[in-house]
Amino acid sequence: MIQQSKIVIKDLNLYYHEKQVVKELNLEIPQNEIFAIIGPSNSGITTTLRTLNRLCDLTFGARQEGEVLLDGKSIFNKNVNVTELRRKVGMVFDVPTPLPMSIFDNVAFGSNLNGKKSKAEVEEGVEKALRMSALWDDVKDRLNTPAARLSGGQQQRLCIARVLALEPEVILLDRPCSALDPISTAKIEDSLIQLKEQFTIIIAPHTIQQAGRIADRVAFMLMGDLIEQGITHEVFSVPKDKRTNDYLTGRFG
Amino acid sequence: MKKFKENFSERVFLLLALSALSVLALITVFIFTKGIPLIAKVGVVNFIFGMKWSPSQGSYGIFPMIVGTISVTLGAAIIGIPIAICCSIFLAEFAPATLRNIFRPAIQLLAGIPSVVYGFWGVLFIVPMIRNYLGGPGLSILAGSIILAIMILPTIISITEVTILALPRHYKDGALALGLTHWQTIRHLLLPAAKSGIVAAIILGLGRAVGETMAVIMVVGNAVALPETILDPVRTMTTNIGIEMGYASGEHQQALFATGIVLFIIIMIMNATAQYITRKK
Amino acid sequence: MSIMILTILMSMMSACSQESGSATIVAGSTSVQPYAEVLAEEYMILNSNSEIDIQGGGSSAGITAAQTQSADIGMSSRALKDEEKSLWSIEIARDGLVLIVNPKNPLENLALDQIRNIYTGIITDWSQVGGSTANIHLIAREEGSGTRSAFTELVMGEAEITPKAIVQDSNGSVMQLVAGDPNAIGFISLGLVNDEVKALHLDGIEATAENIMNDSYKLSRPFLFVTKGEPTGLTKSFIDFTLSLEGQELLSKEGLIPSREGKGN
Amino acid sequence: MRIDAQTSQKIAKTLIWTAALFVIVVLFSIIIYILIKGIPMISWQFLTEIPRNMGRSGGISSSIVGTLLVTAVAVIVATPFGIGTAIYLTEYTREGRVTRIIRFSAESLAGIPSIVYGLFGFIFFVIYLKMGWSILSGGLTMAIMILPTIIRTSEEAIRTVPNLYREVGFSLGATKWQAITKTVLPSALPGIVNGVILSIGRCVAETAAVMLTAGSTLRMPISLLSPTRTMAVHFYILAREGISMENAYGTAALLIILILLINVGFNMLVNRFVSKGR
Repeated sequence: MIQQSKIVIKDLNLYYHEKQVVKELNLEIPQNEIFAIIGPSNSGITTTLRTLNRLCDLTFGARQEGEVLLDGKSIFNKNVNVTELRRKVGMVFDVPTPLPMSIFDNVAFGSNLNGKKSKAEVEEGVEKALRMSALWDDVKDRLNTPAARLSGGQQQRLCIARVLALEPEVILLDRPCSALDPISTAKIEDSLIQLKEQFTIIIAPHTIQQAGRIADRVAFMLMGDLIEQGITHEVFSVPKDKRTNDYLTGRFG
Repeated sequence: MKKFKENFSERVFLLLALSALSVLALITVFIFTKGIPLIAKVGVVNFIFGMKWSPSQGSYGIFPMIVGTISVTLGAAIIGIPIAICCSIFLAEFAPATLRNIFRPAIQLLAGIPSVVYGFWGVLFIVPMIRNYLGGPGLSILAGSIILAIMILPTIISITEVTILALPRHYKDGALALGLTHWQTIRHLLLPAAKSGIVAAIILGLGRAVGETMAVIMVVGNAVALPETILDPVRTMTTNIGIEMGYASGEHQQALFATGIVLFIIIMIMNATAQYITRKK
Repeated sequence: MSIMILTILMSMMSACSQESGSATIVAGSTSVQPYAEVLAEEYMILNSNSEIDIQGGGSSAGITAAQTQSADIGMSSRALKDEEKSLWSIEIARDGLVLIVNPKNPLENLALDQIRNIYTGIITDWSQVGGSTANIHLIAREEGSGTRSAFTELVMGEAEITPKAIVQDSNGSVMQLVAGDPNAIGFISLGLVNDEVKALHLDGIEATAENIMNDSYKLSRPFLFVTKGEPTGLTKSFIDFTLSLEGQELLSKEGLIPSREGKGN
Repeated sequence: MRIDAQTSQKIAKTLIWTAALFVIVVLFSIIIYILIKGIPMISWQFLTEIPRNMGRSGGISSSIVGTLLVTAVAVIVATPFGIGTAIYLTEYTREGRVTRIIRFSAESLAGIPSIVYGLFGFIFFVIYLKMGWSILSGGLTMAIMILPTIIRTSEEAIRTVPNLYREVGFSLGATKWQAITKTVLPSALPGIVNGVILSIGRCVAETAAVMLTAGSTLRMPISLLSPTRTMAVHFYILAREGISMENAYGTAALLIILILLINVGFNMLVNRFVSKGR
């Protein structure tokens, strides 16, 4: 492969109660790229993302087989500290979820949980994170106002900043722009392209176009099966599988 | 260490959660040991279906009081529940913000007014009104039902309102977007979605009605005879305990605890039924 | 958190338990309670370093409390039952019992057997005893109350009060009801009668302290203080004060009839 | 016959407005009547002096102190248990036998008549634990009585916190404890406080159970083991025995004002807390 793989997924099977939602998934996700997983709803994409930082543990009846390696180490190993893992692999949800506290407290939330950082360090981290998510200029004068007063796009960038403040290695985004307008979406996409310099990004885009605009690589999943994967423009221009072609041309989805 | 802390906090919470159970057990054991001997002596059927209550002569029948409790509570439910649910819909859906900001604390205030004040107000206004316009002594099932209906309003209103407000906003937006009227949205979407909360509110409210003592003592007249109309005085099980406990001793006291047992069992059955209904949904 | 609070509560309890032991506790009949409070207030003014707590609870609770010594003195507004006779007891005053009706009711007098027939439910209309045509609204006290047992004993004899009678749990509420209902009749302590209600004569005799003391008015009952064993110390001193000239005067000012045991006679 | 949507909308709206106005009228008629009769009685002397002559004269300071202490004991004891139970039910277990038993216990407790709590408190705290008629006995009895209210309202409040909040907490590396205390509880706070206010209302208003457990002395309490007569009991005795209607109204008016202050105070507190987040 061209680059070092940040995450390697091997023979991953995911179940929800008796139902299998992901079948024999194999993926390698390179470092410092944006990797998009596309497919219609119910393809197991969200479940896959939630498995990568073991948020699935919280869902009653969810169970997995197979292996996920982060930097070559299994994330399912007993000795893995789940809390540490989730800090390393941050997640942004489809709905903006500002916590009921101020803008500053939202971004500082993760750092404050540790309690190891000094106040100055936390402040510095918050500013840095807000700058990276391109929100700083909007909110620098009202950091102590409730986060819920921000617009939807600002809220979602706040959620990204909140993850960035943890200094993660991987950022998972589950349809982060599905609730946003095109201008907010464009701003977030710009930020993501900036961010891949420092992070590995895995995104479930809410449109195929979004994957086309920002992703270096793309994987297409359908009903829990991985159909095809590769460099984005290759997959988009010459799909190898008919189903991929059908999806890309809008026959279903 | 962190793991230990997590396990430890779970244990602590379990312990706290068991407090309700242990207190219930304590109360049950206590009431039953005090009351069972008398029920055993009189006989279950004679106790529950006996028409005569005259402790000084050793007659212990509480059937008129069971009828009294049921009639007063039913009356309160008929009067109170529709008003309470209307009020909570009003608060959650119709009230202008200013009115809501006055109304909501006012409802909480209503909950804090001592039951004796309600009873007193009932004696001053409701009882004479019934006596003058409807006849009879005024102290009656009707008076008790009205006072209890007012008393259970705050409980039902605040819990129901909280439940309705807690429903996701997009429920409502979605329905309105489909061209439903505001009322249809409430009737067919919000109320069904809030059902378990409303049932809980009603149970808590009726629990308060069945359990209320002081206000009821003041307005129902406490006569130990079967009522013929809603204008007749009745005695409820709680007022039987409340009114006679002070002076009771020996067997008479046991009989009052036995009344407590019957009350307790009725409430348990009510609760079990209600929980069954909520769980089935 | 809650464990901490419990600990604090516990320590507060143990810290406090020594202090509160010093007060004399008087508990029982709610009929006697107001009078005992008047006595205690005066007593504490005279003996500034002694403390007396007056609690309600009812005659039986008071007697039980005296037996278990959770109270130093029990108050009772009824005579002791046989199984309670092991307690030491003393009559602190007598209380008259009067039948009251609304001032609008033209009736002035009832005979004892008329009252009995009204309360057994045989007479149900005021016209049957010389009043205007209207249903009688009967008001009685609750089973077990000192007032009711005195009424039953003195008026009803073997007969029973009809279960249709309205039952109230205090003198005050009986009075309020009668004051508001032109067709009501009830019985209360003589000391509490005011001009909102009309006290009926019994067999032509007015209920006054004098008529009760000379036994011409028949309806009266004892107010008792009971203790476990001979009273001593503060308890004795308070009972002595109650029976003293001063104590008895306080009680008659409140409308009670002085005790035959007291020095007021 | 079918009523069309607009008509039923109109009918329903009218009914709902009528019901609400009716409740407002009843509420204000009770409160205003008591306040008009009672406020003239409230004076500095009424607030600061202990009752004299059975409550005919003097003030009600000892009852005010007693009421506050009994309520404080009850709320301080019941709140941690209530919220703890709610957290256990919502966050630590799945629906199963344990939650069913606990919830059933709580709801049964909610249904138990206050007079029965009074009897229990009398035998258990007053006699068995030898606490005597005291603020502590009364407060603990009240604590048991308000426990189900706090459990139920806290549970409802916590349950309505979107699950996403917890997931955000976890995905930011929070432990369970941190997710609960930092994200769930703050969001549920208004509901929880609402429950506590309801409970305070019940404590202040309770008469039957307090009378049997806290006693009815008019003296100023000196410790948690002192007996006391709460304002509600004082009102009941004054009004029921017809001792002094003036002071009865004064006591009732003061009770209502006290409850008003508690409500306003708590609402302000919640608003300050919540406005940080909303």
